[in-house]
Amino acid sequence: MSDKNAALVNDDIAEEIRLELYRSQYLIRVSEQRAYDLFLQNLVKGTSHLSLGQEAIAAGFGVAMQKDDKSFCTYRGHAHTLARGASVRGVIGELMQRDCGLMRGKGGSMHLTDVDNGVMGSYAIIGAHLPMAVGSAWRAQYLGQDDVTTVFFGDGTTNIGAFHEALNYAVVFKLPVVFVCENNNYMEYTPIESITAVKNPAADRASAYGLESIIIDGNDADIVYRTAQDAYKKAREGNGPSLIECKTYRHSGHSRADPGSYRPKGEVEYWKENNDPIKRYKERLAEFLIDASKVKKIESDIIKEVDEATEFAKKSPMPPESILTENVYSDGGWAWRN
Amino acid sequence: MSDKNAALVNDDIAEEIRLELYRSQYLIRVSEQRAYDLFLQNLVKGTSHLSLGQEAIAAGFGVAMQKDDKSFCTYRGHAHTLARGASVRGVIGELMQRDCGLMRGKGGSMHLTDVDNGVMGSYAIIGAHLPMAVGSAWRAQYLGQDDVTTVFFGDGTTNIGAFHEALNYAVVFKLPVVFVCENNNYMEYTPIESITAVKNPAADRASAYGLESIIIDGNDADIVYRTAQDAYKKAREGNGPSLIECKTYRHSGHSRADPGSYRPKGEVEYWKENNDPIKRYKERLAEFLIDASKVKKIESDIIKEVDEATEFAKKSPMPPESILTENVYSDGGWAWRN
Amino acid sequence: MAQLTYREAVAAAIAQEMYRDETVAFIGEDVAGAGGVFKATVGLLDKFGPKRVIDTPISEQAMMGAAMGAAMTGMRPIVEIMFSDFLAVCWDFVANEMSKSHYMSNGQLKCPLVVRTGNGGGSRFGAQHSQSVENWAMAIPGIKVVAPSTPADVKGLLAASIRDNDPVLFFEHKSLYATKGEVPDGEYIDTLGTAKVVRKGKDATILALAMMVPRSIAAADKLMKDTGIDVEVIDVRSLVPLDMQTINASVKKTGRLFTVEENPRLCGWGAEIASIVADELFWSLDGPIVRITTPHMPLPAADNLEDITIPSVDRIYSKVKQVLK
Amino acid sequence: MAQLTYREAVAAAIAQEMYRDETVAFIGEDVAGAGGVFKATVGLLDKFGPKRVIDTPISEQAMMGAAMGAAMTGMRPIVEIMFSDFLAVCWDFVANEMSKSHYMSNGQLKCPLVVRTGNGGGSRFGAQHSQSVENWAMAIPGIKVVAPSTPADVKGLLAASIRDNDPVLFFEHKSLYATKGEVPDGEYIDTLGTAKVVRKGKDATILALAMMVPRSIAAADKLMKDTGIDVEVIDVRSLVPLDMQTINASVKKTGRLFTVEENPRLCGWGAEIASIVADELFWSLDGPIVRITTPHMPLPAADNLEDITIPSVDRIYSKVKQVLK
Ligand SMILES: Cc1ncc(C[n+]2csc(CCOP(=O)(O)OP(=O)(O)O)c2C)c(N)n1
Ligand SMILES: Cc1ncc(C[n+]2csc(CCOP(=O)(O)OP(=O)(O)O)c2C)c(N)n1
Ligand SMILES: [Mg+2]
Ligand SMILES: [Mg+2]
Repeated sequence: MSDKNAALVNDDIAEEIRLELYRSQYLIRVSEQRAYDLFLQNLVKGTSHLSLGQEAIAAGFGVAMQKDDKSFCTYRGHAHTLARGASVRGVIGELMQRDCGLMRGKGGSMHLTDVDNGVMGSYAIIGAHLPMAVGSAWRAQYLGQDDVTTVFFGDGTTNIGAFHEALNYAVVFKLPVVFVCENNNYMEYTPIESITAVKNPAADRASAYGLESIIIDGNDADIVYRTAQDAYKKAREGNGPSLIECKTYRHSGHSRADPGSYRPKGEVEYWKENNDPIKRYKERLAEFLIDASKVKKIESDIIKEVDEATEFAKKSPMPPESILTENVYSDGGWAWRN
Repeated sequence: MSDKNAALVNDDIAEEIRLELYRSQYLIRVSEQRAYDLFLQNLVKGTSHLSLGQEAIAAGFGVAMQKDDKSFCTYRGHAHTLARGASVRGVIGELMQRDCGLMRGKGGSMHLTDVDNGVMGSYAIIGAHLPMAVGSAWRAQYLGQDDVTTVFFGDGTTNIGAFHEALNYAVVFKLPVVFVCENNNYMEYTPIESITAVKNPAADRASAYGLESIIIDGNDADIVYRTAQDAYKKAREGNGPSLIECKTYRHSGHSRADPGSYRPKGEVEYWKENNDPIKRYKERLAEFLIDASKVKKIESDIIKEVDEATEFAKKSPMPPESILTENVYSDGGWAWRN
Repeated sequence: MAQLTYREAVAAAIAQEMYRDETVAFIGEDVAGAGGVFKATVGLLDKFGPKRVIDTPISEQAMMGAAMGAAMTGMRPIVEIMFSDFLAVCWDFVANEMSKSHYMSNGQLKCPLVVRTGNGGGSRFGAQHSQSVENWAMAIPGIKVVAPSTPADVKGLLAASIRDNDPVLFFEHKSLYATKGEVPDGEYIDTLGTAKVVRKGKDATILALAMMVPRSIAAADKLMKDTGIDVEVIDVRSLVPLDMQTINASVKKTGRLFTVEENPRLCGWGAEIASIVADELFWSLDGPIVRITTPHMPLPAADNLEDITIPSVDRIYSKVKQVLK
Repeated sequence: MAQLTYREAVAAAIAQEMYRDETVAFIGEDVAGAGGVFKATVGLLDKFGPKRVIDTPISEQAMMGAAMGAAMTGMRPIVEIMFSDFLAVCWDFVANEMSKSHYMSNGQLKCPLVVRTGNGGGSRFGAQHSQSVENWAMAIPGIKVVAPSTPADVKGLLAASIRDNDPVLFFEHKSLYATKGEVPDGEYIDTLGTAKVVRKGKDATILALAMMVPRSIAAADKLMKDTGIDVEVIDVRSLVPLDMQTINASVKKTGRLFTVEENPRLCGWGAEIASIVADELFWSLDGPIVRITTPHMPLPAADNLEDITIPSVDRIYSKVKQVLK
């Protein structure tokens, strides 16, 4: 943090960080909207789960991470993958299941992986990646490496057994892992409060693992960023895991197939109007008197980048049949017999 | 509760209930000691997990239950099965895998089942029976039956995913089920505090399900009985589940194979000397001026019953080969093809 | 007879049984208010109310255990596991609990319940949402395993599964939900453990299940048209109980057997049946039994790759033609 | 060469690899302080300390996930699942995660880890602690599956599994832990995917795994002595990769094949191999392939019942004799 910015009006976030938080959110927003458009053109096959409305969380944590930190995502993981610096071509290409995709179309939209950028995969069976993140953190502790592992998951995920096992295990061994619950109020189509014993599905359970109960406004990128920094500091200092519940809302349906009609009338509109993380953050930038032309430039650069990536992906061929049988086993092939 | 006893010195437990609590504890003690002797004679095959030292819990809940209540046990379930009124012959016979056993030797010591007495099975994969108990309670609620389901499990079981899922589910649907954690300080050979994020593995997690945190002295049958009554009343009145952590200690090893040498020197002796539930309860009976001859009679009747059951089981043949293939499917047979 | 889709037949069977028997109740994730992610249970909540049609948390172990505990004590629950891949998170309840409690208790406990689940590929959902895992289930003694291919079979076999006194794993194929077919009106119950000859033929027998059935019929029709090879196609329908009489009778007649399996190759149901037929009809076979399967690998997401991974009409056609040349 | 028990060979292999490679660490329930419930890892805590030999909570999903996450990021963890029956509570990690992440990520992620587990019957532990589930594992693409029958194979194959870059499920047979055998001194590594002819013969081939190997050898010796029938016995050792060359070469020579499987009958590894051999050696077989298996049922607890359920020396002997009469 630069001295200049530390002194800023009751605030300690540097301008360049602020711009980076905006850039990241805006990139996610434009990419997800593009993904949505590509569905409509039937260019995204299979399913797809967007983070529209939840951008501040991926961005806040992403910006707070160090390059060598690790992250584990869900099927709703485009945002977190982009936030780590994955190429837009790679992400959009994978959604379109093209050869230029991050996994050359073999994984698809639910399994985005970009190991070079610390994205250790996206997982589509609820809960499974929480223990994996615990394992990554164990490795850091064991090998004396100072990276921290972050795992993102939804409110609905707090009711599955693996959540409980992962939290307990992480605390018992004091591992450098940060559990981030994105509470968007819905588990698919079912309101989370109707199937959860407590009001705050993650935070109200923190005490069951001896952890502090942390609830934040997940639509304020500054708050997310600061909270992330605190958790990473704690983890890097050897003080173990954190569990953070971020309140947010998704603008689109649960997945491609979902029009979202189970939501009360006006709910989506309310959130879009009054609590859109991007709108809010753009106002924040103005409040801190950040040069509007810088913001404009970020936006136009991103639109250009996403446009270019889209065109590139559209021209990219489908994956060649030759890769079908590659990488079943680590020898590169698929032979199970001689 | 009789009026006479309700008036007794600051206490509300009737003499006949007290005697029943003693009888049940004593029956478990003698039967488990007998099981141990039968191991040594190599007449109990396979494995076996004794409840020596933990008798007050099975007895306290067992006496508080109604005849049509249901219970689900673990592999350490001889005590809970006897406490529901299962025949001693049936239990000892099953440990010896004889034809007179509760399941004619097909299940063995870890799976005692006595549906006629409400014992809906004993389960040996940690945690699995908690959701089953939830299901039994759902059935009571659904069909408008007023029985309550009790599920017994150990401290170690609180760290497995099924525990978490079962508790949340039971609370969400407000089901008449009572979760009883017998905290005997050890998960097999590992001290529970070394692998658990909180001090009281069940009670410190109650709040994660919006439940009251309840910890009791599990070696005081009166306290267990009273707590059970409260929980059953709550459940029967439609006010949902309870989670009760009973502090206790097992005198023997974890299982047949275990000499228990991982325990600090003197620990077992300490508990046997100073906190044996049977000793304590016998003193309690004296304190309440209950006729010693009645107690003597209970003891001698039980010894006789267990002796007879042992002799009966010893003479019982091994199960006939003809039953091997019975009851794989509900048509009574094992045919998977025509 | 009404024309119903495969997905409508699911709801029809459940409704038929819920009207008949008040101990039947249905639980699952997003199954009530939303009618299921595959819309196979739309309308049930309206018909039977929230007491009998219940949205659950994401807690597959709790759901399976709840179904089991209820079944043991007097209900006939149906539980939906949204994608069959998720059976892995509650496999203990299938492999160790509901399949064994009847036996371990020497018949004291019964588990009359149905686990419905969306199975199979073709939707470009990738490796964790596309598997065919009916062979996992077949390997577990004590359960029954059913996988229908038509709307009529869905209705009749699902009704029979609900009435059955054993736990039944009922595999619905995701890629068949939109298909249509005639379904008998009124109360309709089929019989578990019966295979069906769905195309008569004399030169070879094809065994298929679920989505592989229409593909095998199409391949057989094309073989007839192009080459005159006349293939009998059997829809196995139920892996446990297994109708070996129908299968053996056909192979005895044709002398040649092909299995068409969507599961990855190793330890598929086709291996089991091939090992039985190769033993019992050793002297009747005119050539080796040929298994046409998904290779032993995870499923890729990309459509062009998925299409060459799962047995297609073309692959079935070409393989049979090449073998019987 | 030293005489070691099967259980000592487990500890020896782990120690050998932990000395060599500091990224190898070992987790499990009661494995450190107590040396495991089967005492197969006694001494490791003393040798390598609590950082590398770790007692875990009863959290099989967390353990498997932890192993996987560590493996992906640079370690070579070994995780013990106490009884193989308990794989069902963490099956998702086997079936959907560690087996697929390499493929789904197009090779970006690797999971070099070993899951050791106590498998098999004979201990009168009943239906939930006695199963042979190697066939569950064989049905999952993307993992390797090993099941040794001798102390030497335990050491060599476990070391090879730890060095392997794929996830390996390593099935140790509970009833073999106390058996003794010669084990090569010093560093010893065997090769996955290699079957072994453990008894030469010319009249028929028996394939066996784990506890079924000594039983098959004993049956073969008795057959030779009583009847002059000369049976070749092959210890399959590794189901994935599968050494079909050794198997096919033997069957080509003998013309007859028996499989001896401890898993319940349906979809066992024997069905898979039988389906391969019946296809590839159709014209070399002199008679049907015979599978000798545990029937398709849960295991009973009583010793007299368990003994007639799992294939015994007598049953193998009688069946082979009757078939080859
Ligand atoms: C074990 C398992 N059960 C069910 C599903 C189906 N499913 C996919 S996403 C989802 C809802 C998850 O809700 P939440 O955790 O709140 O995440 P969100 O989608 O809201 O980001 C469900 C039930 C699954 N993928 N895995
Ligand atoms: C899923 C599973 N993991 C491990 C085991 C092995 N095991 C049997 S008993 C036990 C310890 C259980 O401890 P606790 O819950 O405290 O019960 P206690 O034996 O003390 O009564 C373990 C780990 C098992 N049976 N199931
Ligand atoms: Mg959500
Ligand atoms: Mg304990």
